[in-house]
Amino acid sequence: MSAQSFAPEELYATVIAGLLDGLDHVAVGMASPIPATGALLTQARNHGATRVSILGNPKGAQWTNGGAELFDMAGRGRIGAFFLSGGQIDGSANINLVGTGSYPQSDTRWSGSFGSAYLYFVVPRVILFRWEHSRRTLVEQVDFISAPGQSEPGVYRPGGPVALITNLCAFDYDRGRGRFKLKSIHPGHSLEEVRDNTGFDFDVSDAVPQTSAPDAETLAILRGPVAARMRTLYPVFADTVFGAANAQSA
Amino acid sequence: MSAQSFAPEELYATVIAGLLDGLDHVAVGMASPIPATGALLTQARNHGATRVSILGNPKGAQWTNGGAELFDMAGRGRIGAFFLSGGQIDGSANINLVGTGSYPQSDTRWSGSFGSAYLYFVVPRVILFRWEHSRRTLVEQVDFISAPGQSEPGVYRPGGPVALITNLCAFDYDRGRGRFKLKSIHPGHSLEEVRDNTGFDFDVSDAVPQTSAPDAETLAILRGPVAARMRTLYPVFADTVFGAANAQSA
Amino acid sequence: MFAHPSDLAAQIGDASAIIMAKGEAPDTPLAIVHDLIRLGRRNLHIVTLPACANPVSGMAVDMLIGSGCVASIETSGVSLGEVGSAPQFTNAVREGRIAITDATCPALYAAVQAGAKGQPFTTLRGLIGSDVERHREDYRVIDNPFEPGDPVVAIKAINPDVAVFHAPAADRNGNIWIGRNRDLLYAAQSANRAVITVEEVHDTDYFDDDKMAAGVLPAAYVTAVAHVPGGARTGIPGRISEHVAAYRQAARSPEGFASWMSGTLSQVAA
Amino acid sequence: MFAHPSDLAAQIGDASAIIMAKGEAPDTPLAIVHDLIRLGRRNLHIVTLPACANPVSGMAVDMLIGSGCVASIETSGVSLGEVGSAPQFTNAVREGRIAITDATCPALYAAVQAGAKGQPFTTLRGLIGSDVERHREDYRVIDNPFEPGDPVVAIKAINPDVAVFHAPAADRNGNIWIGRNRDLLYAAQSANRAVITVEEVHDTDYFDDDKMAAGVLPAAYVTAVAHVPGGARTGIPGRISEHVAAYRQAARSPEGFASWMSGTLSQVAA
Repeated sequence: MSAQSFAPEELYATVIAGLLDGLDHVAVGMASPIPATGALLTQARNHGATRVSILGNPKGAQWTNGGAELFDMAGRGRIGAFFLSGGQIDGSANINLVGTGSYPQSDTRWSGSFGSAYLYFVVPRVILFRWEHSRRTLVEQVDFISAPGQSEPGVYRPGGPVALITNLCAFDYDRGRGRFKLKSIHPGHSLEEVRDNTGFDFDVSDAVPQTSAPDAETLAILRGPVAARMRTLYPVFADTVFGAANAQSA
Repeated sequence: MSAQSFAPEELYATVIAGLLDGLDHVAVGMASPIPATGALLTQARNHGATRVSILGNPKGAQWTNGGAELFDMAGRGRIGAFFLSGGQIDGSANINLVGTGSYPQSDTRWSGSFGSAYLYFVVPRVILFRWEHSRRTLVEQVDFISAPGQSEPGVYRPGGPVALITNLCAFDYDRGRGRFKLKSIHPGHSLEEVRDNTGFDFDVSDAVPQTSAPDAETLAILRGPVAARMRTLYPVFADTVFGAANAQSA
Repeated sequence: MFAHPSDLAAQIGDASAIIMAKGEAPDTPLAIVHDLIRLGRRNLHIVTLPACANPVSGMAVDMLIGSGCVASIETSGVSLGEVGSAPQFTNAVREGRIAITDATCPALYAAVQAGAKGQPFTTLRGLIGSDVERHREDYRVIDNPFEPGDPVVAIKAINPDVAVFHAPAADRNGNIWIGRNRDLLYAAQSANRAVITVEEVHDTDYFDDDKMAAGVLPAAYVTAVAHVPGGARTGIPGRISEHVAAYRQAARSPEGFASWMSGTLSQVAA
Repeated sequence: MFAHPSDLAAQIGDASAIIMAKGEAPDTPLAIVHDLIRLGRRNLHIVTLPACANPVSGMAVDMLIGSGCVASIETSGVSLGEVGSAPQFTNAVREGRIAITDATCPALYAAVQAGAKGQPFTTLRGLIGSDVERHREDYRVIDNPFEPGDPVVAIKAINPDVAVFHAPAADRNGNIWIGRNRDLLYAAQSANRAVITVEEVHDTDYFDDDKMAAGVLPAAYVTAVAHVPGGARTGIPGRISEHVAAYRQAARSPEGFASWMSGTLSQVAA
């Protein structure tokens, strides 16, 4: 493991990239710079073999049939991975992008479900990313199901969640058991911290490894070609992360 | 009535134009020069108030969503009139564009139903045009219903046939009775000739008028601006009809 | 077809169902929105295709809601994009002052595209088991007639009264150049009418140039179009994100919102 | 993605379901059709979007049928356009040598566009009471779940194996410029693969030019593309209508067809 310093964004992007190996096409939603960084890292590693489409930027996605084209491609199995998040995420991988409390007059109202109620069903590898790991965000049961983590038998569902990444750890999602399993804990954090801050029950194996830090080669790619591309897509993010990368230690 | 000479195409186009008064948008299918002439006559008379879209020619229809756009517009009530024909047409205004005898191994096989099975239902004024008036074309019952003239109660049907024009006469179609009624007989033809050559039963009033010949003003428009436009859309037809127009007498 | 800019909003009466695009391109009809507020329109129904979650598009919807113009909204999401949540939208939903119909983007696209074709309804995968589906009267889980035991969601077509947007340019015949922003085409086709502002007017016919023709919304769909340069950012003098952030700060309170709107509307009218 | 012209037909195996455009623009993949015949492909299923009733598109289908490559066809119409009926198609249908699925244009569009979205089925007005509807297993009259007593036709989505067509141009990255011939986009989206010849190749990226981008089929849909100038009229030396009329005269008899094809294929290979 490298002792080189890195930013947390670089760690999360590296974890994400590890989940995208071998995919033909990865799409990234709007305002998702860390997933975008991860997807571009995968693409840089395999010399462009993975097509990456990044929404919300005219240069990010080469589509010509309007905003529906993301969903049309996904519906035809043409998108191998996508990223979702949630104001609440529960232990069954249900996600809530609408609000807390009752419905429709929520206590807290968020912006809305966007494409989640479809993409979660049809994209084979959906990666949940939620920076804030707390009992407020990772709950026992969501108040509103924007998109369910599991479906009844007979419901068409080639897609679904494969992982959840937070600022504390990475979970795998076991579709057979319908539960998260702790995969690795990020450097500097502990199992107790994860347990204390998680509102849902999850599986833990005997020895949970530490999340692998990005090695020197990975950091070179991130800070070279990936940072260059990110500066055209997310300039503020790129300046913050790749400028400040040497200031923080693992 | 004018004693001026005119081509039969000019007569039929004039009859057609009389059925298009006041419409916002008339569409004409492929390979339909006489309906196109009639639609352009209407447009010339009302100084462009009627939009005319002519299929099969890049300059004929200003649409940008592929071949579906004709049908999409029609489905939204955006096309006031369209023209259909048939290898067979029967007394209930059913049309057959597929073939005679059994199905699918027909005795005679035609090219196919094209858009008829939809446009006949949704375009308010569908005008049937069939040059050849004979017991071979105007039959008691079609062998294959590409599109039915009438629909059961409860079936969505804002559109349907309003008229049938042949080389002998013009019929109105009465949707309430589900029958054709002879409207006028073209100059030079008789009721007996119409009866002898029609395979279906139709209504006849006591005094059937002669079809009004195009007057001098109409002929001037046809041979002026309409002919000019037709020369860009159907050059062979335009040369034949408008060049030969003075050679034939009513 | 060509109209004076101030006559556009008059085409959109009380209780109209309006479809608006998502605002990723500068297609938000901000000038028309200001006029609708100025005219005191009430009981509008807003359909967003599929969301208004960019700073300007979200602000436009937020302004209409805060000004009391909106009775109901169907949307996959409303926010001010990277600037944050839309305060008037959020408060109005929480307090039940507007009726919200939560959607998901592909279902909105499918419904609008079905509406554009005059189809009664279409179907979609996904959705089953979500609360988005559960709360909708116009989504229905039915059996796939071609595959027994395969539940699919039937989605009722959407046909709004009027599509309202800003586009890059019009030609002299009222054809609108939209480039690859095809959402504007689908919005106009699904709606009964289209009321449009354009950045530029060109003295040409786009259909004379195959390259331009590929990106055109044909004039046949256009009810009224006016030349309004900057119509997608009326009243935004400088950087959009800074302006919208200032709006957001003001719009958190009723007083702040009222004061902001009175400033914006008087400034624009000046 | 870029392939040698002679390698394109190899991408299309026996029993493939092929979707072809109507041929109103010069988009008929005549060069590939010749190669499929030369390779002796069998049991192809042809889907025409929505018809092949122009001289060249109709002739291409007629040649495939006459050469024994085709087991079945779904179409709204096959003819040689103003030249007349398609003799090998007509004879093969009458004699039951190919299975025909008669369609109507808007249902084919609806099915292909539903296929492009990954929808299981969609609906359409019209059709009820026609023999077109009555003979289809993949059309079904169902009750509109949103309006009791309103029968509508459910139309199963179409997803062919491969879209095959000729287009005006490709850029260096394999993006295909189709202009406003959007049928080519829907064909490629509905199909699992797309095999394309282009008239020109441009050393540019169409997405760098907003005007060009509006008329592009993105490279993401393209399986193989080859630069074949004249690929939509291979073997047609002079005026299309005269050539197709001569073909029609020859193709009325089996011997005449065989002789014509042997001449055409040897001439093309030379």
